[in-house]
Amino acid sequence: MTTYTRSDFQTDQEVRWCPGCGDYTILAAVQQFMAGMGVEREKIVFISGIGCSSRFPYYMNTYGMHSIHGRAPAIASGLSASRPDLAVWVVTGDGDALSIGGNHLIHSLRRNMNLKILLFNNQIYGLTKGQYSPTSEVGKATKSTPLGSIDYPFNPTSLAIGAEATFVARTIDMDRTHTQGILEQAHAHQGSAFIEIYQNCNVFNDKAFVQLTGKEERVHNRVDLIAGEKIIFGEGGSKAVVMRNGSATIVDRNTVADSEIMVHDPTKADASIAFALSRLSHGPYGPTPLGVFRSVKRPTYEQTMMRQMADAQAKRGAGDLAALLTSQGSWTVD
Amino acid sequence: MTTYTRSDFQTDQEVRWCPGCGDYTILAAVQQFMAGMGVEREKIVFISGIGCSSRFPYYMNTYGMHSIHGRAPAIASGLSASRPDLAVWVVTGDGDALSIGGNHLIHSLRRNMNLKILLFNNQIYGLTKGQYSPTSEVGKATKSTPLGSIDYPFNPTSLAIGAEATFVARTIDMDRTHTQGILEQAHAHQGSAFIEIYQNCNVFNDKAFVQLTGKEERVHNRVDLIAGEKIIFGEGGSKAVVMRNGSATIVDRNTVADSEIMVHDPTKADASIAFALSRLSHGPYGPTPLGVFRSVKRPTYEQTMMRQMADAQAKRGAGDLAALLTSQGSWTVD
Amino acid sequence: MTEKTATLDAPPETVILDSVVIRLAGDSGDGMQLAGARFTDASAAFGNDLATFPNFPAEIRAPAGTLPGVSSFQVQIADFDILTAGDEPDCLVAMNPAGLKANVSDLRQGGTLIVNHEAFDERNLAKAGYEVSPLEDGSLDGFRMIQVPMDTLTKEAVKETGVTGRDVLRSKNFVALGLLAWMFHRPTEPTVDWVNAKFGKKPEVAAANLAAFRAGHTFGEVTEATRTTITVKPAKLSPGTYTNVTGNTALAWGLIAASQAAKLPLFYGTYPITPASDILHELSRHKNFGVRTFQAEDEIAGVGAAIGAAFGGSLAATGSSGPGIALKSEAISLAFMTELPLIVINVQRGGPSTGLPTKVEQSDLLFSLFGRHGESPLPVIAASAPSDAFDVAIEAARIALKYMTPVILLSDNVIANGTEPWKLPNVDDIPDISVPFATAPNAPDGSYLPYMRNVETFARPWAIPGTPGLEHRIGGLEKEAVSGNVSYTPANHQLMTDSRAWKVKNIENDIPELQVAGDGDAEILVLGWGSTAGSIRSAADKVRRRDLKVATAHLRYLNPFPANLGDVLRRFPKVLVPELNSGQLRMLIRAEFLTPAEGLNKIAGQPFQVSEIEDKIMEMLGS
Amino acid sequence: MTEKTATLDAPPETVILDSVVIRLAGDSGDGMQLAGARFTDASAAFGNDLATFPNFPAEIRAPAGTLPGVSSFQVQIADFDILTAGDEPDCLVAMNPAGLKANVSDLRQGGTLIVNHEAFDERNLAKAGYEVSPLEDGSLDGFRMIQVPMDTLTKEAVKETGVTGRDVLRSKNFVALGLLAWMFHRPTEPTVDWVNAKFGKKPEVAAANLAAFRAGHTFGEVTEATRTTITVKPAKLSPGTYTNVTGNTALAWGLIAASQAAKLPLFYGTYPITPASDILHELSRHKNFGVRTFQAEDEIAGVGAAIGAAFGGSLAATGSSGPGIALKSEAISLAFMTELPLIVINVQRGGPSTGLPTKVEQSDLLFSLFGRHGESPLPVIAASAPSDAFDVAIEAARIALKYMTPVILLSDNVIANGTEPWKLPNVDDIPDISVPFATAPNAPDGSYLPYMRNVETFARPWAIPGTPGLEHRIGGLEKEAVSGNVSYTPANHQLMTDSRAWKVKNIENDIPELQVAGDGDAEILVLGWGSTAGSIRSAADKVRRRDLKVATAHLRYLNPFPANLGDVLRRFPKVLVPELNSGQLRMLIRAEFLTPAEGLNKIAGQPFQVSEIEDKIMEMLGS
Ligand SMILES: Cc1ncc(C[n+]2csc(CCOP(=O)(O)OP(=O)(O)O)c2C)c(N)n1
Ligand SMILES: Cc1ncc(C[n+]2csc(CCOP(=O)(O)OP(=O)(O)O)c2C)c(N)n1
Ligand code: SF4
Ligand code: SF4
Ligand SMILES: [Mg+2]
Ligand SMILES: [Mg+2]
Repeated sequence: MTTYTRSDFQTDQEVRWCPGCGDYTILAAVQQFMAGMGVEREKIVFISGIGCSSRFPYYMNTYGMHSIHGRAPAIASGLSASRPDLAVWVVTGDGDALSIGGNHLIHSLRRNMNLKILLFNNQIYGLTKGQYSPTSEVGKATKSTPLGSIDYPFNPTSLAIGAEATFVARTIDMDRTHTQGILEQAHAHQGSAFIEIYQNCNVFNDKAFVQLTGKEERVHNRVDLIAGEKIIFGEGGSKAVVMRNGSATIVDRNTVADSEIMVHDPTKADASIAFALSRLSHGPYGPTPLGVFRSVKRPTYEQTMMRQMADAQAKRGAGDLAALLTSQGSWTVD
Repeated sequence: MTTYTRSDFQTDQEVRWCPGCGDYTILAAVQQFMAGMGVEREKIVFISGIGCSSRFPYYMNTYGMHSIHGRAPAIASGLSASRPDLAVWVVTGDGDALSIGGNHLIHSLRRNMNLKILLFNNQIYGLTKGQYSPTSEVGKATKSTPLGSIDYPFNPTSLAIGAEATFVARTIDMDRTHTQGILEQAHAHQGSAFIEIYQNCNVFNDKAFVQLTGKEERVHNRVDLIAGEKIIFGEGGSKAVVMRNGSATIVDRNTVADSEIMVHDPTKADASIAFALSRLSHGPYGPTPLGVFRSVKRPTYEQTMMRQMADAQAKRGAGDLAALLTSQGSWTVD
Repeated sequence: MTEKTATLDAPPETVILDSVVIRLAGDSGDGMQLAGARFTDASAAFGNDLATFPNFPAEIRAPAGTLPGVSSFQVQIADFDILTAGDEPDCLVAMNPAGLKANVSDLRQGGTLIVNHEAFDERNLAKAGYEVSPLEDGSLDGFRMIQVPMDTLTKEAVKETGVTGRDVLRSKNFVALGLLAWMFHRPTEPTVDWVNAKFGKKPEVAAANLAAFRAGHTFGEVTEATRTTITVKPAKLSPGTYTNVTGNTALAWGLIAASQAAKLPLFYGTYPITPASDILHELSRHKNFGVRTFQAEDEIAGVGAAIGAAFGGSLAATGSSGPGIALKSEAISLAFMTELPLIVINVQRGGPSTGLPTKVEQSDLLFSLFGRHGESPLPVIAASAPSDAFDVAIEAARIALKYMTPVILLSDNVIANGTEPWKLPNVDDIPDISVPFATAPNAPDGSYLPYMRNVETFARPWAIPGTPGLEHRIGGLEKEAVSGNVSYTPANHQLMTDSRAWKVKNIENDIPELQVAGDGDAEILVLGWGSTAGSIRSAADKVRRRDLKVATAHLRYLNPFPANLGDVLRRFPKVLVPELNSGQLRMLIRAEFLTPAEGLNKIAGQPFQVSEIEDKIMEMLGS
Repeated sequence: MTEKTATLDAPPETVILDSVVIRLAGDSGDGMQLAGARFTDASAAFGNDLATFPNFPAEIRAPAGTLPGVSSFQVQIADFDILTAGDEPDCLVAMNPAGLKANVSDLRQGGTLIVNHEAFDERNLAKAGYEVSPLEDGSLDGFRMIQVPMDTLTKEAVKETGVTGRDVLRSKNFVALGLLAWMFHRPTEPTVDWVNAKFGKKPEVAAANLAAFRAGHTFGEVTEATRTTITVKPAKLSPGTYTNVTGNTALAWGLIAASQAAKLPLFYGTYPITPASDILHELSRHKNFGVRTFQAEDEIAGVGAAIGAAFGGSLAATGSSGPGIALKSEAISLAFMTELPLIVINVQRGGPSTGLPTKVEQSDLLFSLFGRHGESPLPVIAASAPSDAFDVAIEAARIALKYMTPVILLSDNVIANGTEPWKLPNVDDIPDISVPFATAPNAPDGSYLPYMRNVETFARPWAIPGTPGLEHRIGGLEKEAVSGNVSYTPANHQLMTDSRAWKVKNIENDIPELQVAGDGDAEILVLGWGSTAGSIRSAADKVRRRDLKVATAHLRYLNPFPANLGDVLRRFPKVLVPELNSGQLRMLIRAEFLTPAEGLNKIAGQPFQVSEIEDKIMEMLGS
């Protein structure tokens, strides 16, 4: 196995994002992570759609395709199904993945395709210069909604869980260490890994995530989900999450017994718990969880397909074309 | 208001479903319900996609469109947004709504378009003669999966809840009374109502719902969700549903205190509870809830749009074309 | 077979014909397709040449007994080389009033009409829209009618087999089949063998079907009206092994053969749609050939997955029909821009919109050529008959791989579901169409240039993930020549546009010249493409039999055209282009060669009758 | 303005020209589009005729200072009726090395070059790929160079305004604008007024911009090199009220006007895409006109929603560019089959695939005509200039409503973002295009027949939900004539196919004849469509100024063609068709009229230079 440094994953293409864009930090985190991922560079493929975020493959010195708007999960599915030896990563935006590409996303999740899906959520269409997206908050004034958006937004983690995803996580551009930790777990996961990455678009939607990045704000709002640990946050750990009547509920820590506080376990088979956690916030407003919501085992599409092919070969032998042509009966003319 | 009977909603078109198809019963239930719905026939529109189920509009003596595969929610959204005075109903199948049309479905739900969406789930592609669908169980042998399907299926109610639906219910073709009750609640609901209707395709997927329709089986497996009532089912009410650590859990009723048994409340703001109930089964296997999972209030897309239009008119007056043309500045040549 | 007749008083009379057209018509539930297929197989085994035309009811289940529910199957058997399933049936089997009503107008005057008169009850007559029974009002007097009590015969026959209730009458089609076997001297073994093999696991069903078959046969033997039988001698087919194949099956097999010839695994990304679904069904059965089928969430994902597989080094294909191909348009454009090999199969059906899903049309030719935004010329090739779909699939793969381009392969509903005897190729003769992957850097500085074209074919190299040192990125934005980097430079865009166009146009030098059949000095050339081949050839043959001259040529390659097409067109004073569309090929040759071609156009969901083309030729010949 | 110069020693020299072409080029962040638009407005107010051509960097943000990040704006001002933004600039403003490098090759020999020399530091030079500064290596000797210390001037100027830090240099473009105002005698009031209005809520920004503007102006006054100024007299425009409008805005307004003229609410269902998004942006601002905009989840939903709205009785439109139109294809076919009125706007950009999103191309013409499966002819009309988009939008609506059909409206990137002075129509003169809804049964038996066609137009009636007694169902399956029930009958399919085709073809009788401009007895006709109108007319004018004869004609209607097109073509021995594609219109007229037309084709993402067309005409004239 070749040893890599981050620069092995950089390309000669000038990075074309606005100065200050959150995409830069994510790129750095991914490159850094890949250097230590333990997969040969030529075995890695990045497939993206269209959007600022989707320029990503051009900057990764791996195989890559900057495809068309919304279709990256479909293209990646075909690649991964036919080449299960590869590490296939998808980079997409909130418009690309959730608007035009929503269907491909949810289907790749339910199939448990072995794709690592990085959704750069900046709550805006960056590339087309600032229309609202399916994650923009109600009332948002944008180029296409001068009087404010009237669409209720998706909660991407809820949607993914509702679509039978086996791995669902959230991280944020500004915290590279956190991002790398999540990437690592996603890579280790067998099957689709859905990662929502909050990403600041400083040109069209600046400070959208300030509640999680602002020095003051983040203390109160960042809820770290850490497997095996109690879900506690806030100044001096003053807040806690408990499960009450099926709702994940925020309480003052000192109002509940320690044993009542939820211990985070993303591996629970029942998706209800991860779903409940995903409802703690609807967008980056108020206390908002970061980390892995759900991580469960289910056979991947690729594995099952390979097994079926192996079974077929075992039972019927390698395909014999001449035999196939006469398999529906034949007759001979002399 | 005209008074109607069921036959007022029948058309002169011969109904073209296979004898014994579950679609017949659903048609009868809908016609019966509409006769008493209290909406003038000409104000009702049925929009469908393509599939056996999507023939539905031809048999309803209302306005209707048998459109193209998967697009009914989109077409209906445009109709309803531009004509909020109409009662717009969507009829779709598990392939139509969840395969090709999955994206339009989830977007119409999050927007809370005022559409009543009837998803005839027969867990198969009927019209194209029997390929597996996104609700077919893993391992199902069909024309396109001779060795068994390898796609993990959606749970349509989970998906809808994850997509921010405000009204989510499930019913079954064989129980017309139940179906009519659900239709009634859907009609009363402001906004999108998503109704999964288990529908038997006796030609390509017969007895798929036998656990809920078989005389023996249904006793054990049909879990009725009734608002305000404890969730109890099974022979002599021997089973109950309790909420434990965020999971809806089935227990022997005699092992729990009555107070522990979940009282069904579909109006809870937090979607987690409805989601947890949706996880009780993954398809019609074992104990499976029927009824309304979720029913909450949120402004509809149409209402907000109308308000914005009224506001704009109030502020700026009715549009003045001549003024518009000079609104970016003008000069005069004499 | 003849020994059976020995038990009867008078020996049956046998008429020998050179060809016969038979049509079976009944309810979709009556098993007409099955009966037709069995008759066909028996005829093939007997040695006739033949061609079939199944005509399904539209996608939707129609109520039993109604006109929209009618399903029919037509077969022509002949002792010579025939090309179509024939125009007018000589013999029509009508299982019920609706089947009769929908088909009797096609039966030739004096033809034989076999009816299950027991199905002509009031209810069925009403469903078919008959006020009085046509069996009684004299309207069928012009035909030789044979009334067969098929219900009774069936019930009697299956009594002892253990089949009961509703299932009893399911064997009715075998009564009809047995009768036909008698009337047309068909061997019975193929049917018996088939039934035993097919229903091996349900012996009572096998027994019932065979009993019904025998009952029909016996009915023929003992009935006066059918004492006169007809036979068609075996055709002088060229020696070899034959099978009977539908176009969809042949196409699927062609893809498998291409995958072997290309030494690449086959990936088929698709979404079910009539009439293309059977390609998926067939391919999904052959996982042991290394075939991967991916039933995607929609057509866009189907082609998207195929593009991903192509990027990964598979022989990738996607298939659909009109509405689905429309959805794939944007992604095909991506495959064109990224210059990846991809086979796009369009099994044409009646359009526009959902149209007539089970009917035939050739109306997607211009759509194949121009159905994408921007300048995106693609090779387009079309199958002309069921068995031809096998060869065309291999040819599509060859072009796609050699030129690194998507290729559009046109079939249609007649090819897809029609059958013909196919002389099997020797699989060892299928040429190697493999192309090498790039494995090493192609730039002096040791880097990899994904758009450094092959100087001869203009194909770019194909470096697949997993190859160390050739990591590169492709995409839908305009690419800089050679480097493949994104480029918006005006001159580069012009160069790349021209290069892509040249690459496709140049394929004309790598395909066979167009062959002219018939009279080289004729006044008129009939030019066709696709499934009309048989009708056109047959029509020309008929014209020639009148001692008139006519030439025909059939285009497999619609883009680019064969290099000699212009010359061929100029050799004939008149050019007729019969098409099942409004004149799409005609428009192309008018535009390219300024040839004042005339059209014969039909958009009725049905193939040409041979006579329609014949009449038009005669008209143009002024005869 | 002249009074200011009185303070200087020598009066400035003023050269009077009939036209001048000016281009501003800099980084995307440098505000070139804004400065260009202000210069344009001032020139319009001054009374010049003018035309503009903005050239954006591609969709992606490029790093500051690099070539891909260059944004430019070209304007031609003239004292006569001009039609294009001009070929070569007479004056180029380069804000940085990249802006210079990307544009200087276009500057005419001897032209004026204004550079912000302070931006020519090592870093910026390197980013632009210069090894030595072009300001020093003599490479710019052929131009009249004026070096302006824009950074310093800006910093000085805004010192007192309260703007600080990064924001200071944002006013740099106003320095350039001020200098140009001086050099070309532009009135200053329009700019001052605009700044005050625009930045009313940020007075410090307004003050900074005005200070910078004045600083640039003053620099011009006091600098020797700019003592010679240039003026272009007002043009003799026909009397009326004018505004300056982009094609996208004019199109949006045209839709609003059409909605008023049709007495129907406007519904626009769409998904953002360059360069069509601005139509959505503009329409979304006018809810008080009863306009509903629906930003859908994708293009399919956008057109789907529009179809739903059309069914409900709105004037429905959908808009996109190539990739999005491709996605809409299947649904457009549904609108065609259901015969609903729908306007489909395609603002063409460089293709294929994602292509060159901010560049121009006319490569979607054949795609518009044939980009759907099945036989589905649609009316296609194209705008020829920014202001023409207004009229074309109304015309598209008229045809869609009168004939109950989708209509494809073609615009392109040059029209969409280019501007020209537009003499405003009197809104009361816009004709009524309303059509009555069906309100009563149209069958003798009191039922409603949704496919009972109007005998003149072949339009079917439009009964909208809410109308009692007219309940009916439509859909994508083939429809029975008159009743609209599903039908698979062969004869009906032929009839309906023919009826749909006839309906569209018959529109030729309801549109103006094609007008020929120039010399009716010329040897050559130049035939165009779309945004090339200006270049073609200008080229023809130049040819005629050489005392040679040439005629031009420009097609607004691409399907059906004007009824006299064949006659027009036959009147000229030679026909030239210049297109920004590979010859798509040319192919159509060759096919339809067998006219051996020649093409002039450019696919470089850029509009024609007038000289390119002129040269080709000259070549064909043998001159
Ligand atoms: C078929 C198609 N439709 C629309 C577009 C225009 N488009 C490009 S990117 C984009 C949205 C980008 O938003 P997002 O995915 O959130 O990415 P971001 O730029 O914010 O990173 C749109 C609408 C396109 N390129 N192709
Ligand atoms: C664009 C397009 N793709 C595919 C089809 C073919 N098709 C028609 S219906 C259908 C699926 C039907 O399944 P479902 O929605 O579950 O309806 P059902 O027939 O089971 O009621 C398919 C694949 C089509 N008509 N159009
Ligand atoms: S527009 Fe926003 S998302 Fe796009 S590159 Fe700029 S800052 Fe980043
Ligand atoms: S195929 Fe199945 S779903 Fe379709 S009509 Fe027949 S029974 Fe009903
Ligand atoms: Mg975004
Ligand atoms: Mg179904």
